[in-house]
Amino acid sequence: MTALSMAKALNEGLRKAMEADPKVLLMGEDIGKLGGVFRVTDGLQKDFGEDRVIDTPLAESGIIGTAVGLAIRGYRPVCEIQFDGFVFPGFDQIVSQVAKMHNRSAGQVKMPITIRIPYGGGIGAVEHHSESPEAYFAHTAGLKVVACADPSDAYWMIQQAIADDDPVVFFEPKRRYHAAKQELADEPTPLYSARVVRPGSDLTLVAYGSMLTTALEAASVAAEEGRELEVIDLRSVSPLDIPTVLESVRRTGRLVVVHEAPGSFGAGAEIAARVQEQAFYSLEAPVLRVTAFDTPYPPSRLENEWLPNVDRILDTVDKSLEF
Amino acid sequence: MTALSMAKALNEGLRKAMEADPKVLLMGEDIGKLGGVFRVTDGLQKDFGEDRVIDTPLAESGIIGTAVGLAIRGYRPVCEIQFDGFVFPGFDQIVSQVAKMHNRSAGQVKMPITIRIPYGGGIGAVEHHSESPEAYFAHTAGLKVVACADPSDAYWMIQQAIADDDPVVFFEPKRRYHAAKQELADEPTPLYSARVVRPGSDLTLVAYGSMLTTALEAASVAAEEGRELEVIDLRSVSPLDIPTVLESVRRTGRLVVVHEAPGSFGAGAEIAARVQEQAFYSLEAPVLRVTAFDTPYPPSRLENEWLPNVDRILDTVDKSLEF
Amino acid sequence: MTEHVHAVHPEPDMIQLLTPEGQRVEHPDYPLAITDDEIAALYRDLVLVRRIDTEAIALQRQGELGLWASLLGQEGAQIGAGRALRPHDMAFPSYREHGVAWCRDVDPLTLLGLFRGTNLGGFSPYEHNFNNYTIVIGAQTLHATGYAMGVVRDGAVGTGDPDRDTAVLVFFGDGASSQGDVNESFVFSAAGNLPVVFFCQNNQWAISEPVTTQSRVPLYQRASGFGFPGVRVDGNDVLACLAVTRKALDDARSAQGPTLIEAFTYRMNPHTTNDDPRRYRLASEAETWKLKDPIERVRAYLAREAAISPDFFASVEDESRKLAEHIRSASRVLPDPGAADVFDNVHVTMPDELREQREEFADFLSSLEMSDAK
Amino acid sequence: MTEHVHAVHPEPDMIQLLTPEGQRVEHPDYPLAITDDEIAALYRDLVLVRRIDTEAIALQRQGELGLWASLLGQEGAQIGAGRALRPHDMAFPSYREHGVAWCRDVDPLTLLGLFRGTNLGGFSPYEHNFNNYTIVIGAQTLHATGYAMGVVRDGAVGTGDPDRDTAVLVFFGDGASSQGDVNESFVFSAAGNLPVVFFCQNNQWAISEPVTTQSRVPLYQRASGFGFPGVRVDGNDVLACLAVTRKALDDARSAQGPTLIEAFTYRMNPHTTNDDPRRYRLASEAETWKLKDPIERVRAYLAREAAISPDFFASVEDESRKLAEHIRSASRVLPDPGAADVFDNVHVTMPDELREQREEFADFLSSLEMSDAK
Ligand SMILES: Cc1ncc(C[n+]2csc(CCOP(=O)(O)OP(=O)(O)O)c2C)c(N)n1
Ligand SMILES: Cc1ncc(C[n+]2csc(CCOP(=O)(O)OP(=O)(O)O)c2C)c(N)n1
Ligand SMILES: [Mg+2]
Ligand SMILES: [Mg+2]
Repeated sequence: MTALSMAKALNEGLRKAMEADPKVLLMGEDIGKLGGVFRVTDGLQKDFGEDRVIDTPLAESGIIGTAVGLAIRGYRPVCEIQFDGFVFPGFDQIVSQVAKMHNRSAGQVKMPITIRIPYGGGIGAVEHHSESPEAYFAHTAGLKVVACADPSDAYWMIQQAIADDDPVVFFEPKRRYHAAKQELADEPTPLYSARVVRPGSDLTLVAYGSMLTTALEAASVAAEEGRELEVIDLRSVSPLDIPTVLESVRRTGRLVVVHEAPGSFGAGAEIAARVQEQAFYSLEAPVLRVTAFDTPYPPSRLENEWLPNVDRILDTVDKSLEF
Repeated sequence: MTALSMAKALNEGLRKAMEADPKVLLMGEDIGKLGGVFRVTDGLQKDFGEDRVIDTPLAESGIIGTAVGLAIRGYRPVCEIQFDGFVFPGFDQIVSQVAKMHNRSAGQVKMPITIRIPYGGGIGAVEHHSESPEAYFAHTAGLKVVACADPSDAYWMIQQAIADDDPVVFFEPKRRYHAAKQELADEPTPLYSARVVRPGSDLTLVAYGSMLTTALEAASVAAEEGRELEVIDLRSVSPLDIPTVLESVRRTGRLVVVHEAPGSFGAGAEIAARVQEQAFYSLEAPVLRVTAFDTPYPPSRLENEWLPNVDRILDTVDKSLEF
Repeated sequence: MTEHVHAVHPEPDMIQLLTPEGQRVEHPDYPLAITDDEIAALYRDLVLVRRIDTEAIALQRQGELGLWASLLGQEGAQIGAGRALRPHDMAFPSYREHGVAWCRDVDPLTLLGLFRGTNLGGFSPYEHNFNNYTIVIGAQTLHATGYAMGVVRDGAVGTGDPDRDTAVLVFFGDGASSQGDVNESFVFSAAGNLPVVFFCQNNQWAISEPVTTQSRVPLYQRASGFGFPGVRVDGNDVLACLAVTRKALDDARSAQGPTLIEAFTYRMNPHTTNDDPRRYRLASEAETWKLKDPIERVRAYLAREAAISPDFFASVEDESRKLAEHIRSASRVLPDPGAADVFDNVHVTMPDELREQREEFADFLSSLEMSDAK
Repeated sequence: MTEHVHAVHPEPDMIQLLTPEGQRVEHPDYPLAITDDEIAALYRDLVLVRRIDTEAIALQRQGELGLWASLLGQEGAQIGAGRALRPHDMAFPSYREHGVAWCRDVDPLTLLGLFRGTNLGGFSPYEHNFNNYTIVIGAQTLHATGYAMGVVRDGAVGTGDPDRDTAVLVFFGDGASSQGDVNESFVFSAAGNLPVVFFCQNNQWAISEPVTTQSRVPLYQRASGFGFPGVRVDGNDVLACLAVTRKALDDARSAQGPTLIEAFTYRMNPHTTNDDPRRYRLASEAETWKLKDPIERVRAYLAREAAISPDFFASVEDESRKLAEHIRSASRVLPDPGAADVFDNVHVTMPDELREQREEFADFLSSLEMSDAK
């Protein structure tokens, strides 16, 4: 089997999902002939037709709202939001309809909608093209929120998300789309489970999406200095697989959480809050977070410094170890 | 001086703000002749005219988006969102424009916009009328987020929010609008400071908005059982006055945070994360949270049980004290 | 029957087939072949849904419901539109369409749970092809549009097979016409030539705001700028609403695309039982509209011009009374929700962390019951 | 000058005052009194903004800019609209209005920061009454509408005083017409009879989507359903764009309310420098539009029919070259942002917690500099 980029792996995953179930539809802006601005849907309209790969009018509330109607009619829409910052015009339909319709109807209506969001920075883009809005969705009951971190997982996770009868907000780290290629695993990991990607005994490093690579890089550097960091790919932001994190923290006694979104009220806060509650006596240092700062995304010339990076992770790891 | 309800206190505060600055405008649905569905703007259109108290078309994105334009023109719009659940159609304008315009323009444009949101449950309402969406805004850099908890504070805080050159999302606990009356204090507390409302030595209880009353009730009951809870009214959710919380926690060693919003990825998580980081060795028990559950707001017949209440707070206090 | 038809037409741009005085008028574009028995059946619908409304208001006053959104004055629009539907058509209501629910055979009690606070809607849209109420203004117009996209993909328009071709009917108000979602639904429907009919009940008010706050031109005109037809119908004329909606649904089913119908009517009651309209409108306005009552004109027509059985009105009255009793007694025993109702339908597959919360909540509820029992 | 005017009019619903061949035509509703010198000045604008565009694309290729959104083909629309503004009018661009910025005397270098990634816009809208670029599609239409509400409240419309009466001009694309925000801005503007002019550059494409994905009827028709006039103008005809926008702005200033202008034009280049239009459109389309080039027709007119100085074209060419050099050299020295740029303008009053983060970041940046220096 050949190695694939994440963009290509997602493309293959979408293709598999469409082949498996004729009710699966893709909808979004520029996903047809163009194949999406990142080419994730490349060739799919050609192969599945304009009825199943739909270039919609330019309106995100319209995309999500019509997906809700399609779901009521029995379809499984996969909506592409072109860039993270453009999910907000569709926020109302996501929070008040997608997340709540199943519950409103006492379970009679299913919302098997997948909302794909290329997210995060590091690609030198202009404003609104580098956001990490996962916490908004994680704080919304009724939604599941996941992020893929490597091509193989991307391939499997997108299929699992589409097959899930619940709505899933699916974050794709856009700066990894065309980064390292990888062969696809034969089997998927369960969608809502975290996974230990690198074992270690000195400290637990939790990351997801784009930050997994950065966390692994930091762990390599730390290893050279004799520190064994255990790296966990969270994969699902909501629900949180806290048991896997706790199991690790009980061994290492230390936890650092890394994410691209600004820190305050971000996903890292929830992880810290749960872990300190459930592993109070195991912690030898407070849970620390390495995140972006509490500012709007900066001009791209500064993004590499502003985003969590290996240096800042290692600084924080030191802080934890020296606590 | 006579005692006022919170609704009336806000009404007086708005009046004062409009008298103080002719650039202050109110805009929203049904805020004119009707005086708002909660009568908070009662009589203001009559006194200040239709140009300053504007019944807008029924469109929240339109309300916030035009407020942005008015702010660019030098006005200070105060937008009323009729109910918490209806802020989401305006979410994009809040997150991508209100929060970011000052920064985008390198500080050249100010956004002195106040977004008033009657929030929270306990009033027997139907879906979308009892939400507590503060964490979404607190996680958005560029916004300040506050909640008033009693009439006097409401009176002062609304004036301070309007006078602030930064955008403020102002949460009003609607179930307290017509609850206990109170005389107005002579002086305001600084807008972004927490305040110790009831001193105590055994445990710190942090709450804001509607939950302050509930927390105080819990503290009274606990006192009967010989436990002295220190109750802090957070007042500002973002920025967080963590120093005041830390000062208390360093004395009591225990912290319980209470809010109406579902717990996961809520404001309590951030407080817990910061406190465990900054007062690690002072904590004798993990920071615990009493919040709503991670579900959509329930049918109102169950809201009193679903919402944090005195019983659940006391249970959690016990858990902390017995830890 | 044609002798009853007169050619008077008060407002040139508004379709009317039955005057407030109960006279049939003809409109060239909307011929309506209808028997007196069918008109009598519509009369029965009108009376019964008004009775449901009256009872619900009474229940609210007695504290049995938390809230009620009255349809008084809008019965003609809702019964006309609702009776134009075929069983396999799909309807998307907002929160005031109790009359449409009636036409879809939804038990009135089913509607009460939401207003009593025992559920959030809680019924299956598939059972009667009638979606749960939508409270966020305008959101349902996009759902209807998406549903219509599905209908097209299912090959269920323009086949000529009446059992297959399917239309979608969506309800919203004059206030809702200002929402982005409603206008986006126009965009999507026009661009996709979708089988959806937009039924706007312009009841002149959005809570306290008159329709002039939303628009300075008649709302039906909105459609043309999006590239599909709009029509204004006398919303207090059940026959006109029936004829106009029927034609629009026919067009939709036969792949002619969307139509916007503006039903010109009046909200006779407060916005909801919480509202106080004395603050913002004159009682005389309602007095004027009372003269255009949607039921009175049908009664007048039937009484004067139709060959119906002499005890018809009495039998409808009787049925209405029985319906009222049923609602009164049954509503009080609507089951209160329990922990299961709060947690079990958040997701299809419940995450473990939520399962733990569910147990916590169930324990808490039973601890309350225990202390109640003490 | 009237001898140059011919009565040919290719598309009945599109205002054109200068044919692609460079012939003046007259339109009864849009008389344009303009001298040849003024036309020559427009020519200069057109050439210079095209040159800015060309240079920016080159800078992007060289890695000096991260991205550029080209206005090629839309110069006529932008210069026509931009030159219709009076100094105290306010303009709200989207992200492609480099030509309008030029008319507002915004230094081209000011625009580059956003595309280079050194700032997010970073200029004062008050200096030239030109707002920062808005990237979220359609959002700026509401800002313009709100600004116009402020203008009305300031008593700055309909006074008859040309130095006081103020109009607002907002730019958006064909794709943007589908956004809820744009339609809500139509609602608010019509209901408030606001002094705002909506200038939609229909360049036929929203990235890869043809305008037919958004609408099946011409976009200018959208306005009528909201209750205000819409007009389609040849967007490659600078004279028509000038005349039509001037009239609309005049109407706005004199309290006649909003107008929607659809400038029918073509995006000759890829959507941005990131885009690959070969995937979705034929090169032949651009070839056809090339025949309607907005600059060529003005050049043809001036060369053939106007009394301009013989070295006019050469002097514009010279100016253009100098402008290009200025841009090339100055853009490379645009200052990189520092910690201050990231933190200092998040709020007017910086919270303490952010101040701490600012220090942390500044320390981090200087630690990098130190390690760079090693
Ligand atoms: C998005 C949103 N904003 C505000 C509200 C509050 N609200 C409920 S009904 C209503 C007025 C609706 O008027 P209209 O659309 O004319 O329908 P009607 O109630 O007259 O049937 C408002 C503002 C809401 N439900 N949803
Ligand atoms: C809300 C939002 N959704 C998506 C995008 C991504 N996007 C940028 S430009 C564009 C197409 C815009 O087309 P149009 O309005 O015709 O303007 P043009 O680029 O042709 O000038 C899209 C989809 C965006 N910027 N904002
Ligand atoms: Mg209405
Ligand atoms: Mg375009």
